[in-house]
Amino acid sequence: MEEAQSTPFWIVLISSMAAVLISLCRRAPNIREAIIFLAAIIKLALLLMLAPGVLDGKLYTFTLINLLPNVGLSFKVDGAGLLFAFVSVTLWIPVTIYSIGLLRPKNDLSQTRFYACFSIAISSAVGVAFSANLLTMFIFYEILSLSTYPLVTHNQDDEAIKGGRKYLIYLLTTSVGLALPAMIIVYQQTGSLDFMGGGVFKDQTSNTLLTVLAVMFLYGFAKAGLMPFHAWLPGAMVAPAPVSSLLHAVAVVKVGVFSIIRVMTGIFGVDRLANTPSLTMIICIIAGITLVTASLIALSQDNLKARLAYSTIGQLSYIILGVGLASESGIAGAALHIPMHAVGKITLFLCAGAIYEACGAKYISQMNGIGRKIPLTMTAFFLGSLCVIGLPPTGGFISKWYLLNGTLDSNQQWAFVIFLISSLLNAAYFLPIAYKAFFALPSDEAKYNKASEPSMLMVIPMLLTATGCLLVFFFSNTMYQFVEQFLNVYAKSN
Amino acid sequence: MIKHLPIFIVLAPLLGAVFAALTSWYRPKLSFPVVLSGLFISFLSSFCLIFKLLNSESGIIHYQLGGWGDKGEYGIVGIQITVDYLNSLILTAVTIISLLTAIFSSQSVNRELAGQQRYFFALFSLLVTGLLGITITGDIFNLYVFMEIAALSSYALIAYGKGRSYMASFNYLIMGTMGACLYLLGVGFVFVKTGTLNIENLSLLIPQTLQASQAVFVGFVLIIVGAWAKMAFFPMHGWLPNAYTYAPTASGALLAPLATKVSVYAMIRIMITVYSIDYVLKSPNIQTAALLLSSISILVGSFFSLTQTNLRKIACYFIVSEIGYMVGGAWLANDPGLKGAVYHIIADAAMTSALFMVIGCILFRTGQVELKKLDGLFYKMPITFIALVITMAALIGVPPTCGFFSKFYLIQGAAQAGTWHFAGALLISSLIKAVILFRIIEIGYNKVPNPAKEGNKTIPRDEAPLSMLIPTLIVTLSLIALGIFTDTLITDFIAKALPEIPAP
Amino acid sequence: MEYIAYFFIVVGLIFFLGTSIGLLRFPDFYTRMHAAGKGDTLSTVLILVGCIFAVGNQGDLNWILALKILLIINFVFIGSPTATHAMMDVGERAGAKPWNKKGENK
Amino acid sequence: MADLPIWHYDTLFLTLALLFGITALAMQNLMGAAIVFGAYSFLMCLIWTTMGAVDVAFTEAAVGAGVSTVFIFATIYNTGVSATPNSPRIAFKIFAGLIAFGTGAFLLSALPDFPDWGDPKSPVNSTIAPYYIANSITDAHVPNIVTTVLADYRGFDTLLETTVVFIACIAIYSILRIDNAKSKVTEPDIITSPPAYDPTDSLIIRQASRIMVPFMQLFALYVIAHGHYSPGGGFQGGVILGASIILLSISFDLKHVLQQWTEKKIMILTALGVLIYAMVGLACILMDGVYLDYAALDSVLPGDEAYARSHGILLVEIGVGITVMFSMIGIYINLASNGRFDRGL
Amino acid sequence: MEDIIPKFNYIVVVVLMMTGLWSMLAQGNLIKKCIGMAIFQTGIILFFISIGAKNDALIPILTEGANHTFDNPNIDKVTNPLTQILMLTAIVVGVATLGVGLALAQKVYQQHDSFDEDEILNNQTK
Repeated sequence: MEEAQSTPFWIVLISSMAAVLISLCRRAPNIREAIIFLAAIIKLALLLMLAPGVLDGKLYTFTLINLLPNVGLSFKVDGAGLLFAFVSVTLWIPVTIYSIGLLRPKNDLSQTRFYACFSIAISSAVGVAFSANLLTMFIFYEILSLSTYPLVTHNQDDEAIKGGRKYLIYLLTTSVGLALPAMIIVYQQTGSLDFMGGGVFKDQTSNTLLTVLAVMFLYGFAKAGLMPFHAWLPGAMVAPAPVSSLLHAVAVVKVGVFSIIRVMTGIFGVDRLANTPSLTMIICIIAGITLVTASLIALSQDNLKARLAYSTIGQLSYIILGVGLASESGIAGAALHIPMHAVGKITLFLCAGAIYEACGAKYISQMNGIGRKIPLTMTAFFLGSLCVIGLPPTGGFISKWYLLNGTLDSNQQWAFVIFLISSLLNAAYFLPIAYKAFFALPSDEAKYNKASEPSMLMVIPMLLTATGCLLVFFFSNTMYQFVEQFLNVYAKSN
Repeated sequence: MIKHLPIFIVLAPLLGAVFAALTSWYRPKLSFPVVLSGLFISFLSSFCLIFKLLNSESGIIHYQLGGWGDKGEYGIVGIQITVDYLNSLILTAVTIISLLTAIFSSQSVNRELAGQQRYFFALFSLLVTGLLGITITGDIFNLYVFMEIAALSSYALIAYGKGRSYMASFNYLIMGTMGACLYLLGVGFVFVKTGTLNIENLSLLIPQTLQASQAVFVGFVLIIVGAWAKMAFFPMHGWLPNAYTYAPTASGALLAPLATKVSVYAMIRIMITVYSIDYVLKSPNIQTAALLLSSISILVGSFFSLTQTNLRKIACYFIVSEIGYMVGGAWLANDPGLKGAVYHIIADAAMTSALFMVIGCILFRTGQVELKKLDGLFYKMPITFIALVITMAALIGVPPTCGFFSKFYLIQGAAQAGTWHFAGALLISSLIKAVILFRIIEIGYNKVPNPAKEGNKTIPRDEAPLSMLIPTLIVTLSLIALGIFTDTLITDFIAKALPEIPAP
Repeated sequence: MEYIAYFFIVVGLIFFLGTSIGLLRFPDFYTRMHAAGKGDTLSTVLILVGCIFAVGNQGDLNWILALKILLIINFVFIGSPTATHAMMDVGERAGAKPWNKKGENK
Repeated sequence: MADLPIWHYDTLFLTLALLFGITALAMQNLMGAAIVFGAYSFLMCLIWTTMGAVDVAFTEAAVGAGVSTVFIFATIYNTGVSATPNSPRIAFKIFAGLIAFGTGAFLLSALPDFPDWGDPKSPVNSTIAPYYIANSITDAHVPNIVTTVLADYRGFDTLLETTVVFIACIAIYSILRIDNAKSKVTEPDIITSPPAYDPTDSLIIRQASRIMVPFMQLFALYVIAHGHYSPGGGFQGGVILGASIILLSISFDLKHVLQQWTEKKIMILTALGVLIYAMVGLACILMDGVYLDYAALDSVLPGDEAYARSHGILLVEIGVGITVMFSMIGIYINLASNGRFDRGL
Repeated sequence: MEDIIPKFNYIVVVVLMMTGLWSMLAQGNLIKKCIGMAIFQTGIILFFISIGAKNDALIPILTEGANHTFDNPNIDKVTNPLTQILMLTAIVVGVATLGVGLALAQKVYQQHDSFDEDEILNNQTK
């Protein structure tokens, strides 16, 4: 049942207001960061307030204003959205600590801009999570793209500018060139953009049109990094570590896949997907190809961040493939994989940043034996990689379990095979790093002998997220309840 | 007094101009406030009219000049000015923007035309008179006269720019006169068959009885082509970029947003009121031609804007492409298309106004708007730069700015009519604008080393004076406000203004 | 009375003919201007005089119109020769040479 | 054909006019082109007279054949006379020709749809126009229907028309005068041709124009005042008044005229005319009529409502006259002296 | 022939206007452009006047005449006044435009010492 409540709106708004405050007190760093934590905590509290209601099946809706006839700037909170919002807000806290530790020393006055954009990005991510129709989602999607640009080009050197250019051009071009027309066609066909179970299309809508639209959406939300529109992600790795960790492990990319989940379930409708093999086929093929290729490329990367980026691309297409399976457990797996992978990947990125800070090592080949110098970091890294590969006792295992179930439910064994292969590839490109770090002999002793753990402000967040990887394994059941509610709304509509 | 509001809209700026012309010989300082008050009265009247309109059940307000109203079988013998949902919006937009522009331009005029600004504001106000007249009149010949008033004053306003502006203005004069003559000739062709000039009488006559008449059709084409020449539509767009680039800041800021849009309004008025939508639909050849031309002009405008290095030139070519949006939307002749076109008239007026005001601010401080020389603009004039970015975002069509929604409707219309080349042109042009936005951001924000970092040289802040900055900000924020209140605009005004169009 | 009118008008027209022929046939600037100036003025005046009688109806003149026409005659009489003089003057300043027997004005 | 009595000379005039027009455009000497153009306008006004449009003919004679030719002369006097193009641009001309030809063909395609020439029952002549003809007397006691329609039925157009003249004047002022005001060029200045002709030493012309000018002005006043009963009105009268001053400034010289008509005076009076017109309209509103409804002025003007209209028309005609006169003078002086107000044609 | 003669003036009008249009487009000389503009306008004026004309009608000034009295004139015998008003306005607008055009032309001549469009363009691009 639905219940009108303005809380979602406030949740979205809070961090934007925080952004305003932040940019006001640029001269007083302590107050500034205090504001961030305050905002994050208030956000979390509000989310927790919503949680019980959502668990017993409530849908909190709120419409701010009508933008087009019967399409408004409106919010709707359901399980998956809440889960996603929850993850991104929770992870905001450690990342903030981390970035304080990273940025404070180099007293860079443009930190204010950094934090402000950061909070705006968070609000728009939450906005996407809560949006009740395609238009609202699109608006927040665009705001996210624009607000992250200054973060990507934070260093303002040539490399950063190039990366930023790539970033914006990829994201804007696809969203304006593909997602917008697709959205308009949907509106013109059905006269509605709301996400609802069973989709908005009438039965007589031709399958070819649906397929075309599906492809337009898949590539239109390029944040999901489906090949060939993935190149922005490695390019955006020039950003400072916290940015790449939060935005390119959690907020931005997850927004991309989340939007795709929304569209597939809310606009096309699970039944329609399941009954239209051509649709599921095209989705699965696109996702599958990306999956394998990305993993293979990742294997060949020596730059740690680049390898992480490509593994991200691969993991994202797990989620899309899960949706493409159009079976309950598949979608459940997809929805679960968002938080699981988020936790794992953020750990890895934080570690990568820490490694670089500690001993200036960018390339994996330089990391032989650094595990002895910075054991905490590398342990965190190890846990994170376990989570991403999907080995118990880490969260990744759970989500992959559901995904594999999904393949069997919608008996597409080839997908099963693909999942296994790519998991093996994951293992193949992550485990060696940890192994070399701990057991291989240092390539040049002299370089790292005085390397030591980075500042506590950077280590603690890593450990937090690393333990998070374990926690999500044990609390996976609660998470599944959220997802189940989502499934009740969308997948079990008939 | 309330019943005289319609005439005051036109009369106030006219009298303001005349008084300004008189005072400029005794107290030159006085002429600006005089004009300003005239514009303000006109703004108030148009604003009040909107509410009067919303209360009136007929949805249309007549004012018969000289009291010569309907005389039975003769029809309306006098000149009548009418206000309805369609033009009340445009009127308010024109009055607000001209008022803001007047406030905006006082400083820059004193700077650029020092000692030569006699009659500048008189002509300024006369131009506004002409534009308002075109919008409000209910008589197609009267429309021609207003057109000429607007045209003559704009030639002079452009020629204030000295240098190359003279030749630009001359070309504009030739092209504008050609357009006006074609329009007048078209009026003649319609007049031959109908014998009346009043828009309402015509709208009763033409769609019913004169569907088949060749003369009326020729008249239609002539009027439309004349309007196109006035609004710098694709084959006849040559005059616009130079004219608006070499004009003084103030003239550019007034002409660019209003002049072309008002001609678009005139075209739409002729299309949907004098003739009717089914008349348009019954002449498919010219419809296809118009759509093709608008796609071409969108593309041409966008691509030429890519090749330019001067921000004002770029803005001018934007205007050319935006004209394509509106004409195309109107000629789609379906519900979303027309809604989009009318909405875009207002949206684009605001956008162009904001753009030229920002450019004006930059010119005022830096003295040039060459793209290359704008580096570090963000640190020099942050507010202006942010305004510029918002405006560009609106032009690209980033939600929730108004540009997004007009594009939304236009593309929807294109999809409904199945004219994909138009939709494609829209998307391509907005992508090109995005590219230009990146250029501006990179030059203005990233090109110089961040002065916030230690060791880099700091750039002193140097914003334009408040009298320029405040209008700029008002218009810029209105872009977002318009976007948020799209639904109100569409359902309460535009939907009522447009005729019932049978969905295919 | 119509006949008087016709008489004047016809005579005027004859002079006009002469003027035009002269304008075409005379050798040089001055003679042509001479033809134009004299003939033109005279013939116009004659035709106007004819008009005085033409506009009168049934025997008696329409005095108001007659007066107006007389005024017109007066102005033509002043204006036309002056204009001719002005042109001659300019021509002289512009250095147009008079024609002489040997035809060396070209 | 029998029932088309007047068209016989018209066809002649029309053909002539066509020839003159084309000649004017073909001539390589701008001075000649201007003269031929003047002749062309004069033919036009003959044609209109034969078509019964006396007021238009009158205006055309004053404006087309008179003032605008003088304007062109003034321009040429300040610039150059030769129009020989230094590049033939044949291709472009052919292209333009094709455009023009296509447009013409398109226009002619509507020909069969037109009413016959001079058909009194055509829509134009039978829809609104009869009202004016039938009610001009009863509404305003003005026999000259043109005047009534001009200043009363469609008075708003005329207000704007006056405004257009006013705009033209101040536009030209701000184009030419404004930035030439400082740069006073002492002679000899850029005058290239015709050979500088200084009429001040020609006694005959001076005297002749001395005699003419007062009569012209008298006549102009008559035209304005008598516009209700005979062809003419504020506009024609204004142009003639202007022309008389222009004649003075040609036959004497600009300085002589500027002594009495200073720049300031001219420009202010130009605006004043429009002001009078607009204010008459406002007065109607203040006396609770609608704008330009002269009947509302009944209480202040003598006679009944119809006469009030008639007098209102006279008032606005005076306004028009003033504006037009001084605009013409202003425009002429600016064009002739290239905005320097020192010496000119 | 019989159906050309009653419409002869329309044909002349069209030819006139097209001549004017052509020279506005094609002539290189600014003054010629202006003259062409004026001719275009006269063409339109002629068009309006001739649609308002009537066979053997009197001028639109009412007099106690043979075929109509002062108060109820014979409408078919009085030329259409409306078109004449419109054209009065058109003439005025025409001369105003011509004046402005000439003024601009003078300015252009001052800068480039020529009326020829191509030459001016060359100067500007230089």
